[in-house]
Amino acid sequence: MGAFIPLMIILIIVITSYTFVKQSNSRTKKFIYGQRLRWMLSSYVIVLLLGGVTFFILPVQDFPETSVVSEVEDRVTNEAFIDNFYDSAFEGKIDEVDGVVVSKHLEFPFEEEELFLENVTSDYGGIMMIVEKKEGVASEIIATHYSTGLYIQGEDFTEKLSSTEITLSNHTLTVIPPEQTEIRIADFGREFTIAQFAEKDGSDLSTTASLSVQRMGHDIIYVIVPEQVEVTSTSGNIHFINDETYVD
Amino acid sequence: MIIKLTDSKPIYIQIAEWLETEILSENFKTDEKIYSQYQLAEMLNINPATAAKGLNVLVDEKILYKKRGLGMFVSIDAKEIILTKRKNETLKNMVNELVLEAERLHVREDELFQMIKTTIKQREEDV
Amino acid sequence: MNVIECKELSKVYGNTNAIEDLSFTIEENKITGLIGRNGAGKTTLLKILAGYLHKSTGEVNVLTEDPFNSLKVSSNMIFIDDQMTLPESLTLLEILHSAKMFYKNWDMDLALRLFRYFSFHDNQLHGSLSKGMRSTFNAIVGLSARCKLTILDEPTTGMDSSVRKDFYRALLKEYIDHPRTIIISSHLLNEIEDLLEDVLLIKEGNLLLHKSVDELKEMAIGLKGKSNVIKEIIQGKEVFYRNTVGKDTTYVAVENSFPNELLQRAKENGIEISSVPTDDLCVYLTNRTKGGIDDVFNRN
Amino acid sequence: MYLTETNVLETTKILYKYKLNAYLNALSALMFVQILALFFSFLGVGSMGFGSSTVNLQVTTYSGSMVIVFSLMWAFIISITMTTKPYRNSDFSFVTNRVTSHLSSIAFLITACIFAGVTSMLMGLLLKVIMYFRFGGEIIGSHVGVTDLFIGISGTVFYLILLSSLGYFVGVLSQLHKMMKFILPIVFFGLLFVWGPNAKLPSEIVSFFIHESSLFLFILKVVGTSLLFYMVSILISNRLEVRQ
Repeated sequence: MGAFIPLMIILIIVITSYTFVKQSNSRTKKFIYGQRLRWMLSSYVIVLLLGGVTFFILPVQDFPETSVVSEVEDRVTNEAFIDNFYDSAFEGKIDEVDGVVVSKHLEFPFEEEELFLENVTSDYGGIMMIVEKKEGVASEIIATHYSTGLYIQGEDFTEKLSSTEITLSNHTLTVIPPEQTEIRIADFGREFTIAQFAEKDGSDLSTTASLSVQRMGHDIIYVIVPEQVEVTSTSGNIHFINDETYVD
Repeated sequence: MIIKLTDSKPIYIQIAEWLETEILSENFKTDEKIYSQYQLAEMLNINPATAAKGLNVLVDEKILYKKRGLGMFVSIDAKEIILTKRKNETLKNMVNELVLEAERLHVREDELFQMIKTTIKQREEDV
Repeated sequence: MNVIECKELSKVYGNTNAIEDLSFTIEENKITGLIGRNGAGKTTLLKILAGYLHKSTGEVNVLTEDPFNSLKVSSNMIFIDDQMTLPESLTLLEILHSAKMFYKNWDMDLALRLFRYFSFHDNQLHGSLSKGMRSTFNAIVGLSARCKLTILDEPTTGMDSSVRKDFYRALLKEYIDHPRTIIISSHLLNEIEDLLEDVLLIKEGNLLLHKSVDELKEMAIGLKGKSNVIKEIIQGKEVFYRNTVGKDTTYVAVENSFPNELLQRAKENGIEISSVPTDDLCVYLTNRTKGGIDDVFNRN
Repeated sequence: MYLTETNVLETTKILYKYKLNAYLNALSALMFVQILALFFSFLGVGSMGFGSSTVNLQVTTYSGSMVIVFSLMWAFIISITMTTKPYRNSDFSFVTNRVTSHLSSIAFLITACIFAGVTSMLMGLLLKVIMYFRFGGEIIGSHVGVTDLFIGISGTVFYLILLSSLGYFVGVLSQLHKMMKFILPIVFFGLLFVWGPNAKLPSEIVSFFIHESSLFLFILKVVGTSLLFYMVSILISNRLEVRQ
């Protein structure tokens, strides 16, 4: 089916071009001619010119550019960062990572001896939880939502992300992942006739921008619980550090 | 239209005859300028060359004379020439026809004369 | 000066000869009628003269040049017929203004007066005109262009008789005021006969005659009478048409080269003498057989 | 009537002026095609998606490229149309010979291509303005400066001229003989078939133009090629009859 669409388009163009300009001796009715035609074309040009002027007035010239950083270089640094994000988390040193985003930080007073963890998964999957039993923490549970944030083309879109819902009731800590955030972004591509001759990156005829999406959507819920509290759970995707007693 | 262009006679002859009649009825007097070929063409809706031919017939018969660059004019003897010509040709032809027709209808000579005399008398009485 | 000179001009389409060995010249400032039946090659001839079509063999000169691809011929010639293609998106008024750019002798005043007289509207489109109106409009363009050579190919197609009369009158007046060489083609002579100076009669691509209208009028004579008498008189003469009416009466259209006395005698022998209308003569000349349609039904 | 004098240049100028008026509807076809392309461009010329459990990111690329491609097709078709009988006959209703008819048509086509080049680039900007308001400024992409715009316009105009000269050539070829209308597509598709999808020649021809990153050299290539197409068109049709 998809293959027919270009054919259809070509057909449409052929037919319209032809019907507009066809000449014949037969008696035909024309609606657009003479003064009316000239008016129509002039208004068309005026609308286009206004569009052009508006374009240069709009602050669109400040948007982050695609292909500023080379894609490969970009991906390497990106992957290194994400690896570091997880590695540090498992080592309990996540707060030492540069550039990590704290989306939510909650402290719950907790006097109980048992804690039940519930990690809810949404349609799009769940969030990784890391639980650390810490000495010297008494009567409170600290839950922090760390994320890598959202950087597209170096621009910070973190604000767009909604945070995880974390609640403590009785002795159950519930983590509910947020509704998946829909982000729609327009990428203004250069027309191929500019791309081919512009100095920046030569003959690039691809229609899709070489877009670098950095540090997107990596989240960890880091939970610190007092050492003496016994933690149980039936949910998956929960990791413990400093706790050998935990049983699934 | 003064001239019946559907007549089978060539148009230039019809024009010449019409101009002769005009001269005879003194619509054009001696030394008066007659219509140019273009005036005639316009008036009669005919090709100017045809009109010129009609005028030239009259020039050849010395009814009209040309003045270079000015046009054609009625000559002094115009009327006389026309009258003579008509007598000699037209009337003669008509008489010819009359006699022929009379023969076909078996009209005798004295009968024919009688008819002519009667016609002349009637016209005189009318006048 | 000769505006048009053709020498043994032929045009072949595939296996058929549209025009064969035509030789004639047309002098400056004459109105010539090109007469012939449908398919006689009139349009082909005119289009060769206009430089639209190639000749196959022979020679053709218009304004002393081969008209094909000649800018000189094109700028001094206008070809009008009902097939004239004009841009669909131009209004009639715009077309007149366009034509003005092309023709240096163009008379806009005349064009507009005729335009109004024939009640055209400024914003009408050429494509929306009826056949007759279209012919009228094309004719206006043809007259107003005041070209040295004006070719009108069946210009009155679709016009009603009053418009036709007006057009012929306009043509004549324009010609008197601004003489030029005009060729009008038609399959009928009677309507345009008075307008013409010369007649060019063609039949099946061949030239039958090229004479002045007056010569054409005097070319033939009609004789009607007893068949045997007629037969005797016309011996050795070219007979254009022969028709037997009733038991023993024959009508012939025959070449007019009788001495006056002979005609006189014929009259005395009961032969009716008449002139042959040019229109009829053309029909006789262009008929495929001497007897015309009757021959088709004549199985003896 | 006296004889008038004229020459090729003067007649071409008059015919050119005449065609600008008479064939203005070619531009209304362009307008229609470009507006159609604008609507297609609303869908984006490319898009990519990223998803994780928390984010669904859709990046849609918008550019006037489709408007340009549509305009290129228009240029091709219009140029073919200009060589067809009614158009040639229309010239011959007034003063012309074959050379002036061709030259004025070509001049008209080049003018139309310039118009199409400018409008299709402006249409690209208009598209972006519309998208700006639709996306509330959440935009990434490549900057288009005034210089870029002029580069783009020149590039587009010459691409259009290239396509138009090709169309003109194809049109003239198909006018040579009735059979050409059948022969040309057969030859074209036949060659495609014989060459196969990985043939070198066609892709080399295409890359001769699309991989030329210097605008100056590109313009030289296009001017050379279209001159060739136009000249051959004039030469082979100089003996063609009109109004048959």
